[in-house]
Amino acid sequence: MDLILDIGTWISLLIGSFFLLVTGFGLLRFPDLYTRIHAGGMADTLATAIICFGLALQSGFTLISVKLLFVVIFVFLTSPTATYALAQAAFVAGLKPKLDGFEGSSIKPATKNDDD
Amino acid sequence: MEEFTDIFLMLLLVAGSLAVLYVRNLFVATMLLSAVSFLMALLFVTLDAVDVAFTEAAVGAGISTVLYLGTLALVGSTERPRAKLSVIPLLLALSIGGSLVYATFEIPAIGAPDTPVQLSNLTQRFVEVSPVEIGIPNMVTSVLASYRGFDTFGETTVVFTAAIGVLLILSQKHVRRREEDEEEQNGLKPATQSHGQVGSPHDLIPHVVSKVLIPFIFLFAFYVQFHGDFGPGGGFQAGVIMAAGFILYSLIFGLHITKKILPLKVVELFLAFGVLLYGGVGVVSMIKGGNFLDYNVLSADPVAGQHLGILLVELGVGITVTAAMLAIFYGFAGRAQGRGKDVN
Amino acid sequence: MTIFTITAFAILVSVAMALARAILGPTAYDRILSANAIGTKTVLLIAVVGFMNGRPDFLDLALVYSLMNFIGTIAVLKYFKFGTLRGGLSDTRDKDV
Amino acid sequence: MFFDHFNYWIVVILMMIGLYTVMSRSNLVKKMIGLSLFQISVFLLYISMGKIEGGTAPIVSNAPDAVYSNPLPHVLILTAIVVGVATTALGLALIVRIKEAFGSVDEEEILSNEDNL
Repeated sequence: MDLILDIGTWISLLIGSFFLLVTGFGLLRFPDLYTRIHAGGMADTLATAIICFGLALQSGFTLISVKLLFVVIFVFLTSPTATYALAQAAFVAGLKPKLDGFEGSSIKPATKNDDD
Repeated sequence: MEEFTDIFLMLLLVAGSLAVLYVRNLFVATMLLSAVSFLMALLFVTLDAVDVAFTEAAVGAGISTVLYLGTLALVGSTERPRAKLSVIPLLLALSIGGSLVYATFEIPAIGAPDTPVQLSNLTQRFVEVSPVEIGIPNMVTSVLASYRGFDTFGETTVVFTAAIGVLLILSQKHVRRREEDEEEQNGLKPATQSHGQVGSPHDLIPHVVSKVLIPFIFLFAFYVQFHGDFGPGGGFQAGVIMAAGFILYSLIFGLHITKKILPLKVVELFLAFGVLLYGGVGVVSMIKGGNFLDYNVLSADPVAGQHLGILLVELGVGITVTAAMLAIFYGFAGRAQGRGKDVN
Repeated sequence: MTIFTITAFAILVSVAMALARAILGPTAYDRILSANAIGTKTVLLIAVVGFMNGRPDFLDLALVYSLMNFIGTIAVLKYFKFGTLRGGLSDTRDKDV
Repeated sequence: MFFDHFNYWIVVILMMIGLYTVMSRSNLVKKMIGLSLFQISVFLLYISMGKIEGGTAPIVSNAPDAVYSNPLPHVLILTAIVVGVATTALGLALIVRIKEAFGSVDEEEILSNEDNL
């Protein structure tokens, strides 16, 4: 039984580490803010959930697992909210997404009328 | 592996600090300072100082960032570029740093068990006797609230005084300078810039998420306050987290509504009440025949007395810190002129 | 070499990448994003280091981190949108007064 | 060993960065940021001193032969952090008042403005 749990921890932590590296790489290599938000907001949250699951396998049904669950719920709620608000603020402020082949295209940031 | 983590984190720390020094935009410097603070707190965790990491995370990355932003909102975020090179400060800093590095070779190595710090009688007392004498597992809390209770009382008073000072400085009436009035009359600087995109329906998500989170933040603050005897936590941390909950509420729903829930007068009352509670415990212990802040006499059983004393003292600290942080935040946020119709 | 060590290493590398983005980041929004990302990774690193040292009962810290990270990001965004920390995130006068 | 004093060197480097920021930058907010960096370096110095090899956090654990790091530096720094943010707030409040009174937060600009008056 312990072996199965250990293997589960190994697998989930490795997958989580992979996603974390993807996050870092994405933050560094993606061309503009809106694509980087995907790396920073989505992969991070997924990696948190997977890694915390792997750690919870090690601790079993204790207070530690409950706290891990709280961490996951907290990150699951706050991280996407923060990145969403960030993207919205950037868009409203007039930061244009980089669109391949559409330099100076008709896509404009939201104006007053669009919002009300 | 642990050494590797430490060294890696410290190199990141130095890189972050250098970036803080070199960027010209003060807003960027604030963001980097918050990242540096996060890294610092991580380093504290690897150095076994969980309580300190707790505080640093709550204070350095949360409250202090908000304070700097509040200041930048009032004074502007661009730093004037400098013409002349500052050679003398660089030389001075380098020479001081050089002599300090030379001095470090005389210090015992990190983590050696036979350094004066570890061999001192105080350390042995704190580590070996305190779990029996005070009866709580968290040595940091027992040293903070019991052995060094007098010192902590002083620190609490400093926080109290600083909050009073900020309120005094920032609640003065804003005397407008002549140039400002002239600029406004000439139409150079309109009093309220209309920014348009205020209050879009897209703000609904932060609203709802914060509404869900805020009760849990308060609950967590109480947990940190009363669990501080057994795990990392205590009055200072709980106070900062509590204040952070109110600050989040204020950021999302507006200062005017927060002030309706918790008026400045009430905050000031709490500010004084916390210090009074701390001092009151000391006075009661004196009346009961002990020394100032000697909790042994508070109850028939010395250990139970210590428990009671630490609980009350930590509560006093928590209340003072909450009120102080909130008073400081009210001071900064309330002074803002802002732009757009959002400012109520 | 345990799995916790490998994970901690991966987290550290990705923190370094995020810090690089924070230092390079052309717009201020990039810097906010990377500060936020560093915060999330810190939460994970605390959890993993706790298990690595065999004392995993300090997860309260991780909770504080994620909370403060959120508040910091919201404050920054508000500062950016309105240039002040005073009012609400949106116009709440009509509904609540 | 090379890494025996590594923490202290980092402390010195951070301190130098903070000191240099305070001395060389004329913007008052930047000076406060420099002071914060300086403060952080002092925190690290104290916490490094309390660390013991193979030790664990000073909270009684179930392990019988646990070695605990020194709790005293932790207590000192814990209070110092909170006091530090309170005093930083006081400094920032003064900067806000300076901006309102002189119209600038740049040291040299304020000095030259005073000369003109």
